[in-house]
Amino acid sequence: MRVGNIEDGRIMPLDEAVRRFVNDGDHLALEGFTHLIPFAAGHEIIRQGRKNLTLYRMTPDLIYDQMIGMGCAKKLVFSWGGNPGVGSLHRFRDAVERGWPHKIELEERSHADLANAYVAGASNLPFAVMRGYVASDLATHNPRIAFISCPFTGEKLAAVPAVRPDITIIHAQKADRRGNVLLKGILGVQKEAVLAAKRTIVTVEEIVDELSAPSNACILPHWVLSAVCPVRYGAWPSYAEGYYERSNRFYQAWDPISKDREAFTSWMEEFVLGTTGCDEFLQKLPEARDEVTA
Amino acid sequence: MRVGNIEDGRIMPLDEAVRRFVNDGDHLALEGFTHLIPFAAGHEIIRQGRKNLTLYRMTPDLIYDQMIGMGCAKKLVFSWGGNPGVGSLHRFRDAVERGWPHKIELEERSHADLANAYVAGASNLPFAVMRGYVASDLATHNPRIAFISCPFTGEKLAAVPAVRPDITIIHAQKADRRGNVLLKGILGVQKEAVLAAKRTIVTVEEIVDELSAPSNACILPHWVLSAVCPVRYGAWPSYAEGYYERSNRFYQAWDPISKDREAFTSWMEEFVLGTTGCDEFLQKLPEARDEVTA
Amino acid sequence: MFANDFTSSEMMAVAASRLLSDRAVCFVGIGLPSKAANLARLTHAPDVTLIYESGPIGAKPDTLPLSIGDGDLSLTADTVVPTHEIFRYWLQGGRIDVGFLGAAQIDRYANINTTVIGDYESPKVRLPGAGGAPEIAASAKEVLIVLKQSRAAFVEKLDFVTSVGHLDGGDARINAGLPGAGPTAVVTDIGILTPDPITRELQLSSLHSGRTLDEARDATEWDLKLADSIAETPPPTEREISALRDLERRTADRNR
Amino acid sequence: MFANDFTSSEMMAVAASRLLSDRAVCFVGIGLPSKAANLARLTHAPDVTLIYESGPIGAKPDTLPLSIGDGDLSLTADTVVPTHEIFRYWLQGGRIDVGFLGAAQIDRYANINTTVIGDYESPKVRLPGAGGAPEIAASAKEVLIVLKQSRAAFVEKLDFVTSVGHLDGGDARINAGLPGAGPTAVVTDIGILTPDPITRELQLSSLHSGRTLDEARDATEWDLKLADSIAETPPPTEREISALRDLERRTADRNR
Repeated sequence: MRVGNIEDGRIMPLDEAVRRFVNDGDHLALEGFTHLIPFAAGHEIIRQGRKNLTLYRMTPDLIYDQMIGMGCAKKLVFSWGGNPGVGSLHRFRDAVERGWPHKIELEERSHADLANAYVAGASNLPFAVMRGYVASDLATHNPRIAFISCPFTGEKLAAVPAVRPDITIIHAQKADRRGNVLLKGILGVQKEAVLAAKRTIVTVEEIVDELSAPSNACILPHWVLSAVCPVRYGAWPSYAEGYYERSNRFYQAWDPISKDREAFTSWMEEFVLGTTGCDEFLQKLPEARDEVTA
Repeated sequence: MRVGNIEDGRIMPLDEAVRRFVNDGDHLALEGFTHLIPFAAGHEIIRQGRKNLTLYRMTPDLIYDQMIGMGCAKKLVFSWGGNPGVGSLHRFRDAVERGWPHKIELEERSHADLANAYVAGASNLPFAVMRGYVASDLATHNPRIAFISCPFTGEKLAAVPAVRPDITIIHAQKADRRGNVLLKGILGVQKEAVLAAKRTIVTVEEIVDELSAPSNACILPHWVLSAVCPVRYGAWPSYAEGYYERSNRFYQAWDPISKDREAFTSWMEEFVLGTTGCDEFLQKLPEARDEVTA
Repeated sequence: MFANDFTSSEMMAVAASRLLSDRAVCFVGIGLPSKAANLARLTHAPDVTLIYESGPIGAKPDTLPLSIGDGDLSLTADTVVPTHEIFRYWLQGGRIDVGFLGAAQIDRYANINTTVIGDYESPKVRLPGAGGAPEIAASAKEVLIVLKQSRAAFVEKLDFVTSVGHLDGGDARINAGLPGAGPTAVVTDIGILTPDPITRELQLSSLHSGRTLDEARDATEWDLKLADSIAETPPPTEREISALRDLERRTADRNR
Repeated sequence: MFANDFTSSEMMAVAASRLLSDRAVCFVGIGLPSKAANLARLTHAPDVTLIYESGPIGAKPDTLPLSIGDGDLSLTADTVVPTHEIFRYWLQGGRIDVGFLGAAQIDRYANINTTVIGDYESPKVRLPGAGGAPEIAASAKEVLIVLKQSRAAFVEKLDFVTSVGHLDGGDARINAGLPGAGPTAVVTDIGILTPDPITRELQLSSLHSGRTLDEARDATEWDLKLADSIAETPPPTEREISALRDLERRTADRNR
């Protein structure tokens, strides 16, 4: 399983990386805007039973629905929590509306806020300045939104706290043998989420000899990463541009599975807890098997 | 000379663009960090005799030395003014030290400050927040550097005013027939300088049918630009990655030319005022002719 | 030539698409706004620039994206920038002509709620939340809203103000210092509502072909005001309806 | 094996290069720092990451760049990011191990001046200015400075403090809240100066082979302190001197 630069030790299996770098109680960001969502890493965190996590994500997707439903989350910092184009995240709603499996705290912000907050985190600033939140109830329900005045013009602007996770996990297309990572397509806030964090894990579709990237491509140098883990199809049912498409079919299938507590629990037991890793998960789950072998 | 989408009218000759979009008294940024410096545009501004300009540039290069020496500048906002690897900008020094051809005001900032200030300008914010200027004499000589406190942590941080030029001019590799522009290689702060400005001119090496750019390349959509002007070798003696190299030889040759007021004036009269545009300039100047016909 | 046969959902999408002018730069919300914006691009507005918050600028998807970051958006875009840049340079930067939004609840001043039904701390229904809407509603030069009209959606008082329209009307929006002009139209399956030029209260200004004033009033919790003259929305043309149905067919084929 | 024949400039470049450890992430100033940093990369530190303020990360130029943004930097880099990102995410972000700077003037606490000689408003000599140095000096985890030693450069009092070293010594730098540890060595053509661990005043801690204490004192306007024991800087090795001369030859050929 070990590939690449052994001496450097940055390239390692995902289960080892989660064991070493994700702790109970961590502030954890799994980022990826529709594209490159690190599902395999989220599943491994569920398998290893991490608890009391403060989860950050602009768009809590199915992976956070699964983590919340499995009781990993103490708190959620987010801006839009739905199943895109399908409807609700039922486990998220069940936790918020009925406290199942337990209550979770919410820190709710807007996309612009969280995007700016990751930029501030990556820039080692304690806050970001933005135009926003004027007359919105969000500012009255979130005390961590402040307003400041421009020292030159006197204009009033919103100030929001930086996001600085203990650990950020993302998925990317590929890494070279030293662990330099290339992302392309929809980049979301992943680069900033990585640079804002104390520790980082990147799962990649493959390890290659040369990244052969255009000069202004989005590259994360190996020396800012804690671990690089080869996980083929590690974003499925999200997608990796150039590798496979989004499984819109699975996103739709998730709706009935997640609506019911028992259906959800038995699905998680069978396909996540009952498998040892991404490969086995993909082979066992019928929807995945059809798509990844295509 | 007119090429591309006539109906849209964004693609036009450089002399027309300068006539229409650069006014006496404008706040003007010519950006390009060593790479893609818009020399041809600067020369056209000199030919058309623009005066009282407030010039912005992180690294006033030979082109600002020439514009200052020709009396175009009222004020210079900058962070590093030298002939890179060679020595002084003699016309800049003569203006500052001896007021020739007239005195110019200086607003001096650091690279980090101006880079942040362009980002703030592009983001429609009146100021940027940064860690900087602690105990530096720059802050005592520039009253437009302020300090503010983080509303969450109380930390003291520098605040600097955004840069919002009336007009930004840059050079780029290519545009398509609609006027969408591609830059690659060292990008400097050009994208931000364009987005921070009220009006923008981009000179390009060539107009092509298709940009064929990688998905995360630096592209400026036509609808944020006032004019796109095809000017082959428009950055010479700076360089355009993929087209021609920097003329280090000319940067070195500039030192003796610019050291002497008369040598400078007669050079400018012969090669800039005495030519109608970039093509003729390159054909007339021996150093250029050798390189651009190679 | 008008189509003879169309549903009220189709009428809503077509009516909304017509409000988007060619060459506009449009920040597109997912769902109905994305359907209407792409229909506009495929009919009368081929030069519209569609921007999605995930990063694509100038997206020209062949099918309707299920999510805001589908691969078809990225692969057809003029360029794809990081999400933070979309919000910082393009939206906050003042470069968006039209913000195209949906909503769960709307009030008479076109303020919208996408956060909760019921109390925020113990909600009856937890909705997805703000997403990009608060800053789109604040900063786009104008805002178009599209949603089905019903008493549950067109409410007297919002449970939560997620994104602001005209606040409590009149000059309130200008006085609050919001950069953009706010909502200029709300398109529903029954008609089109536009703000009164002075009070900024929404009034019914167009009824879709075959719909009635009573239907509009019944589907509105507040006392719906009427414009001085109420137009009839022209039915979908053959071209519009076939472009819409082709788009939906391609989308269904892709998701099969 | 040591070289028999070398100039004091070569000794300075070699001595400076040795201070850069392999795998360090180094923010490189143009001129002498760039020469020393690339020499390190070509000798004992092949895995050093060189970052230039114009945008290249992991540059591996074959010749010495004349400017901070030469094409050879871009074409050999692992990636090229916008200039503002260099300053925001990489320098201010706390990811730079070593800032490698030159200077026009330096004082006993390694504060540096690159702005003016004489009065700021009517200077005797207008120097290029700050560039990236103030934030490099503030934020890099440590700072190396390289410049020729002379009474004009090693001054009692700076005409202008462009970039801070240890301010007025002791805990002044920590008390001011500067993120990095500040200058840890100043390499000249005569020797190496390092700050006293308590007072932070620069003291001569190594003399280059063949140079004398008197030369060092004569080239310093202030009363130069000496370390308890002063080492002799080992002369350049054959490998170092040939790597340096090859680099300079390639550079001269390119500029011909």
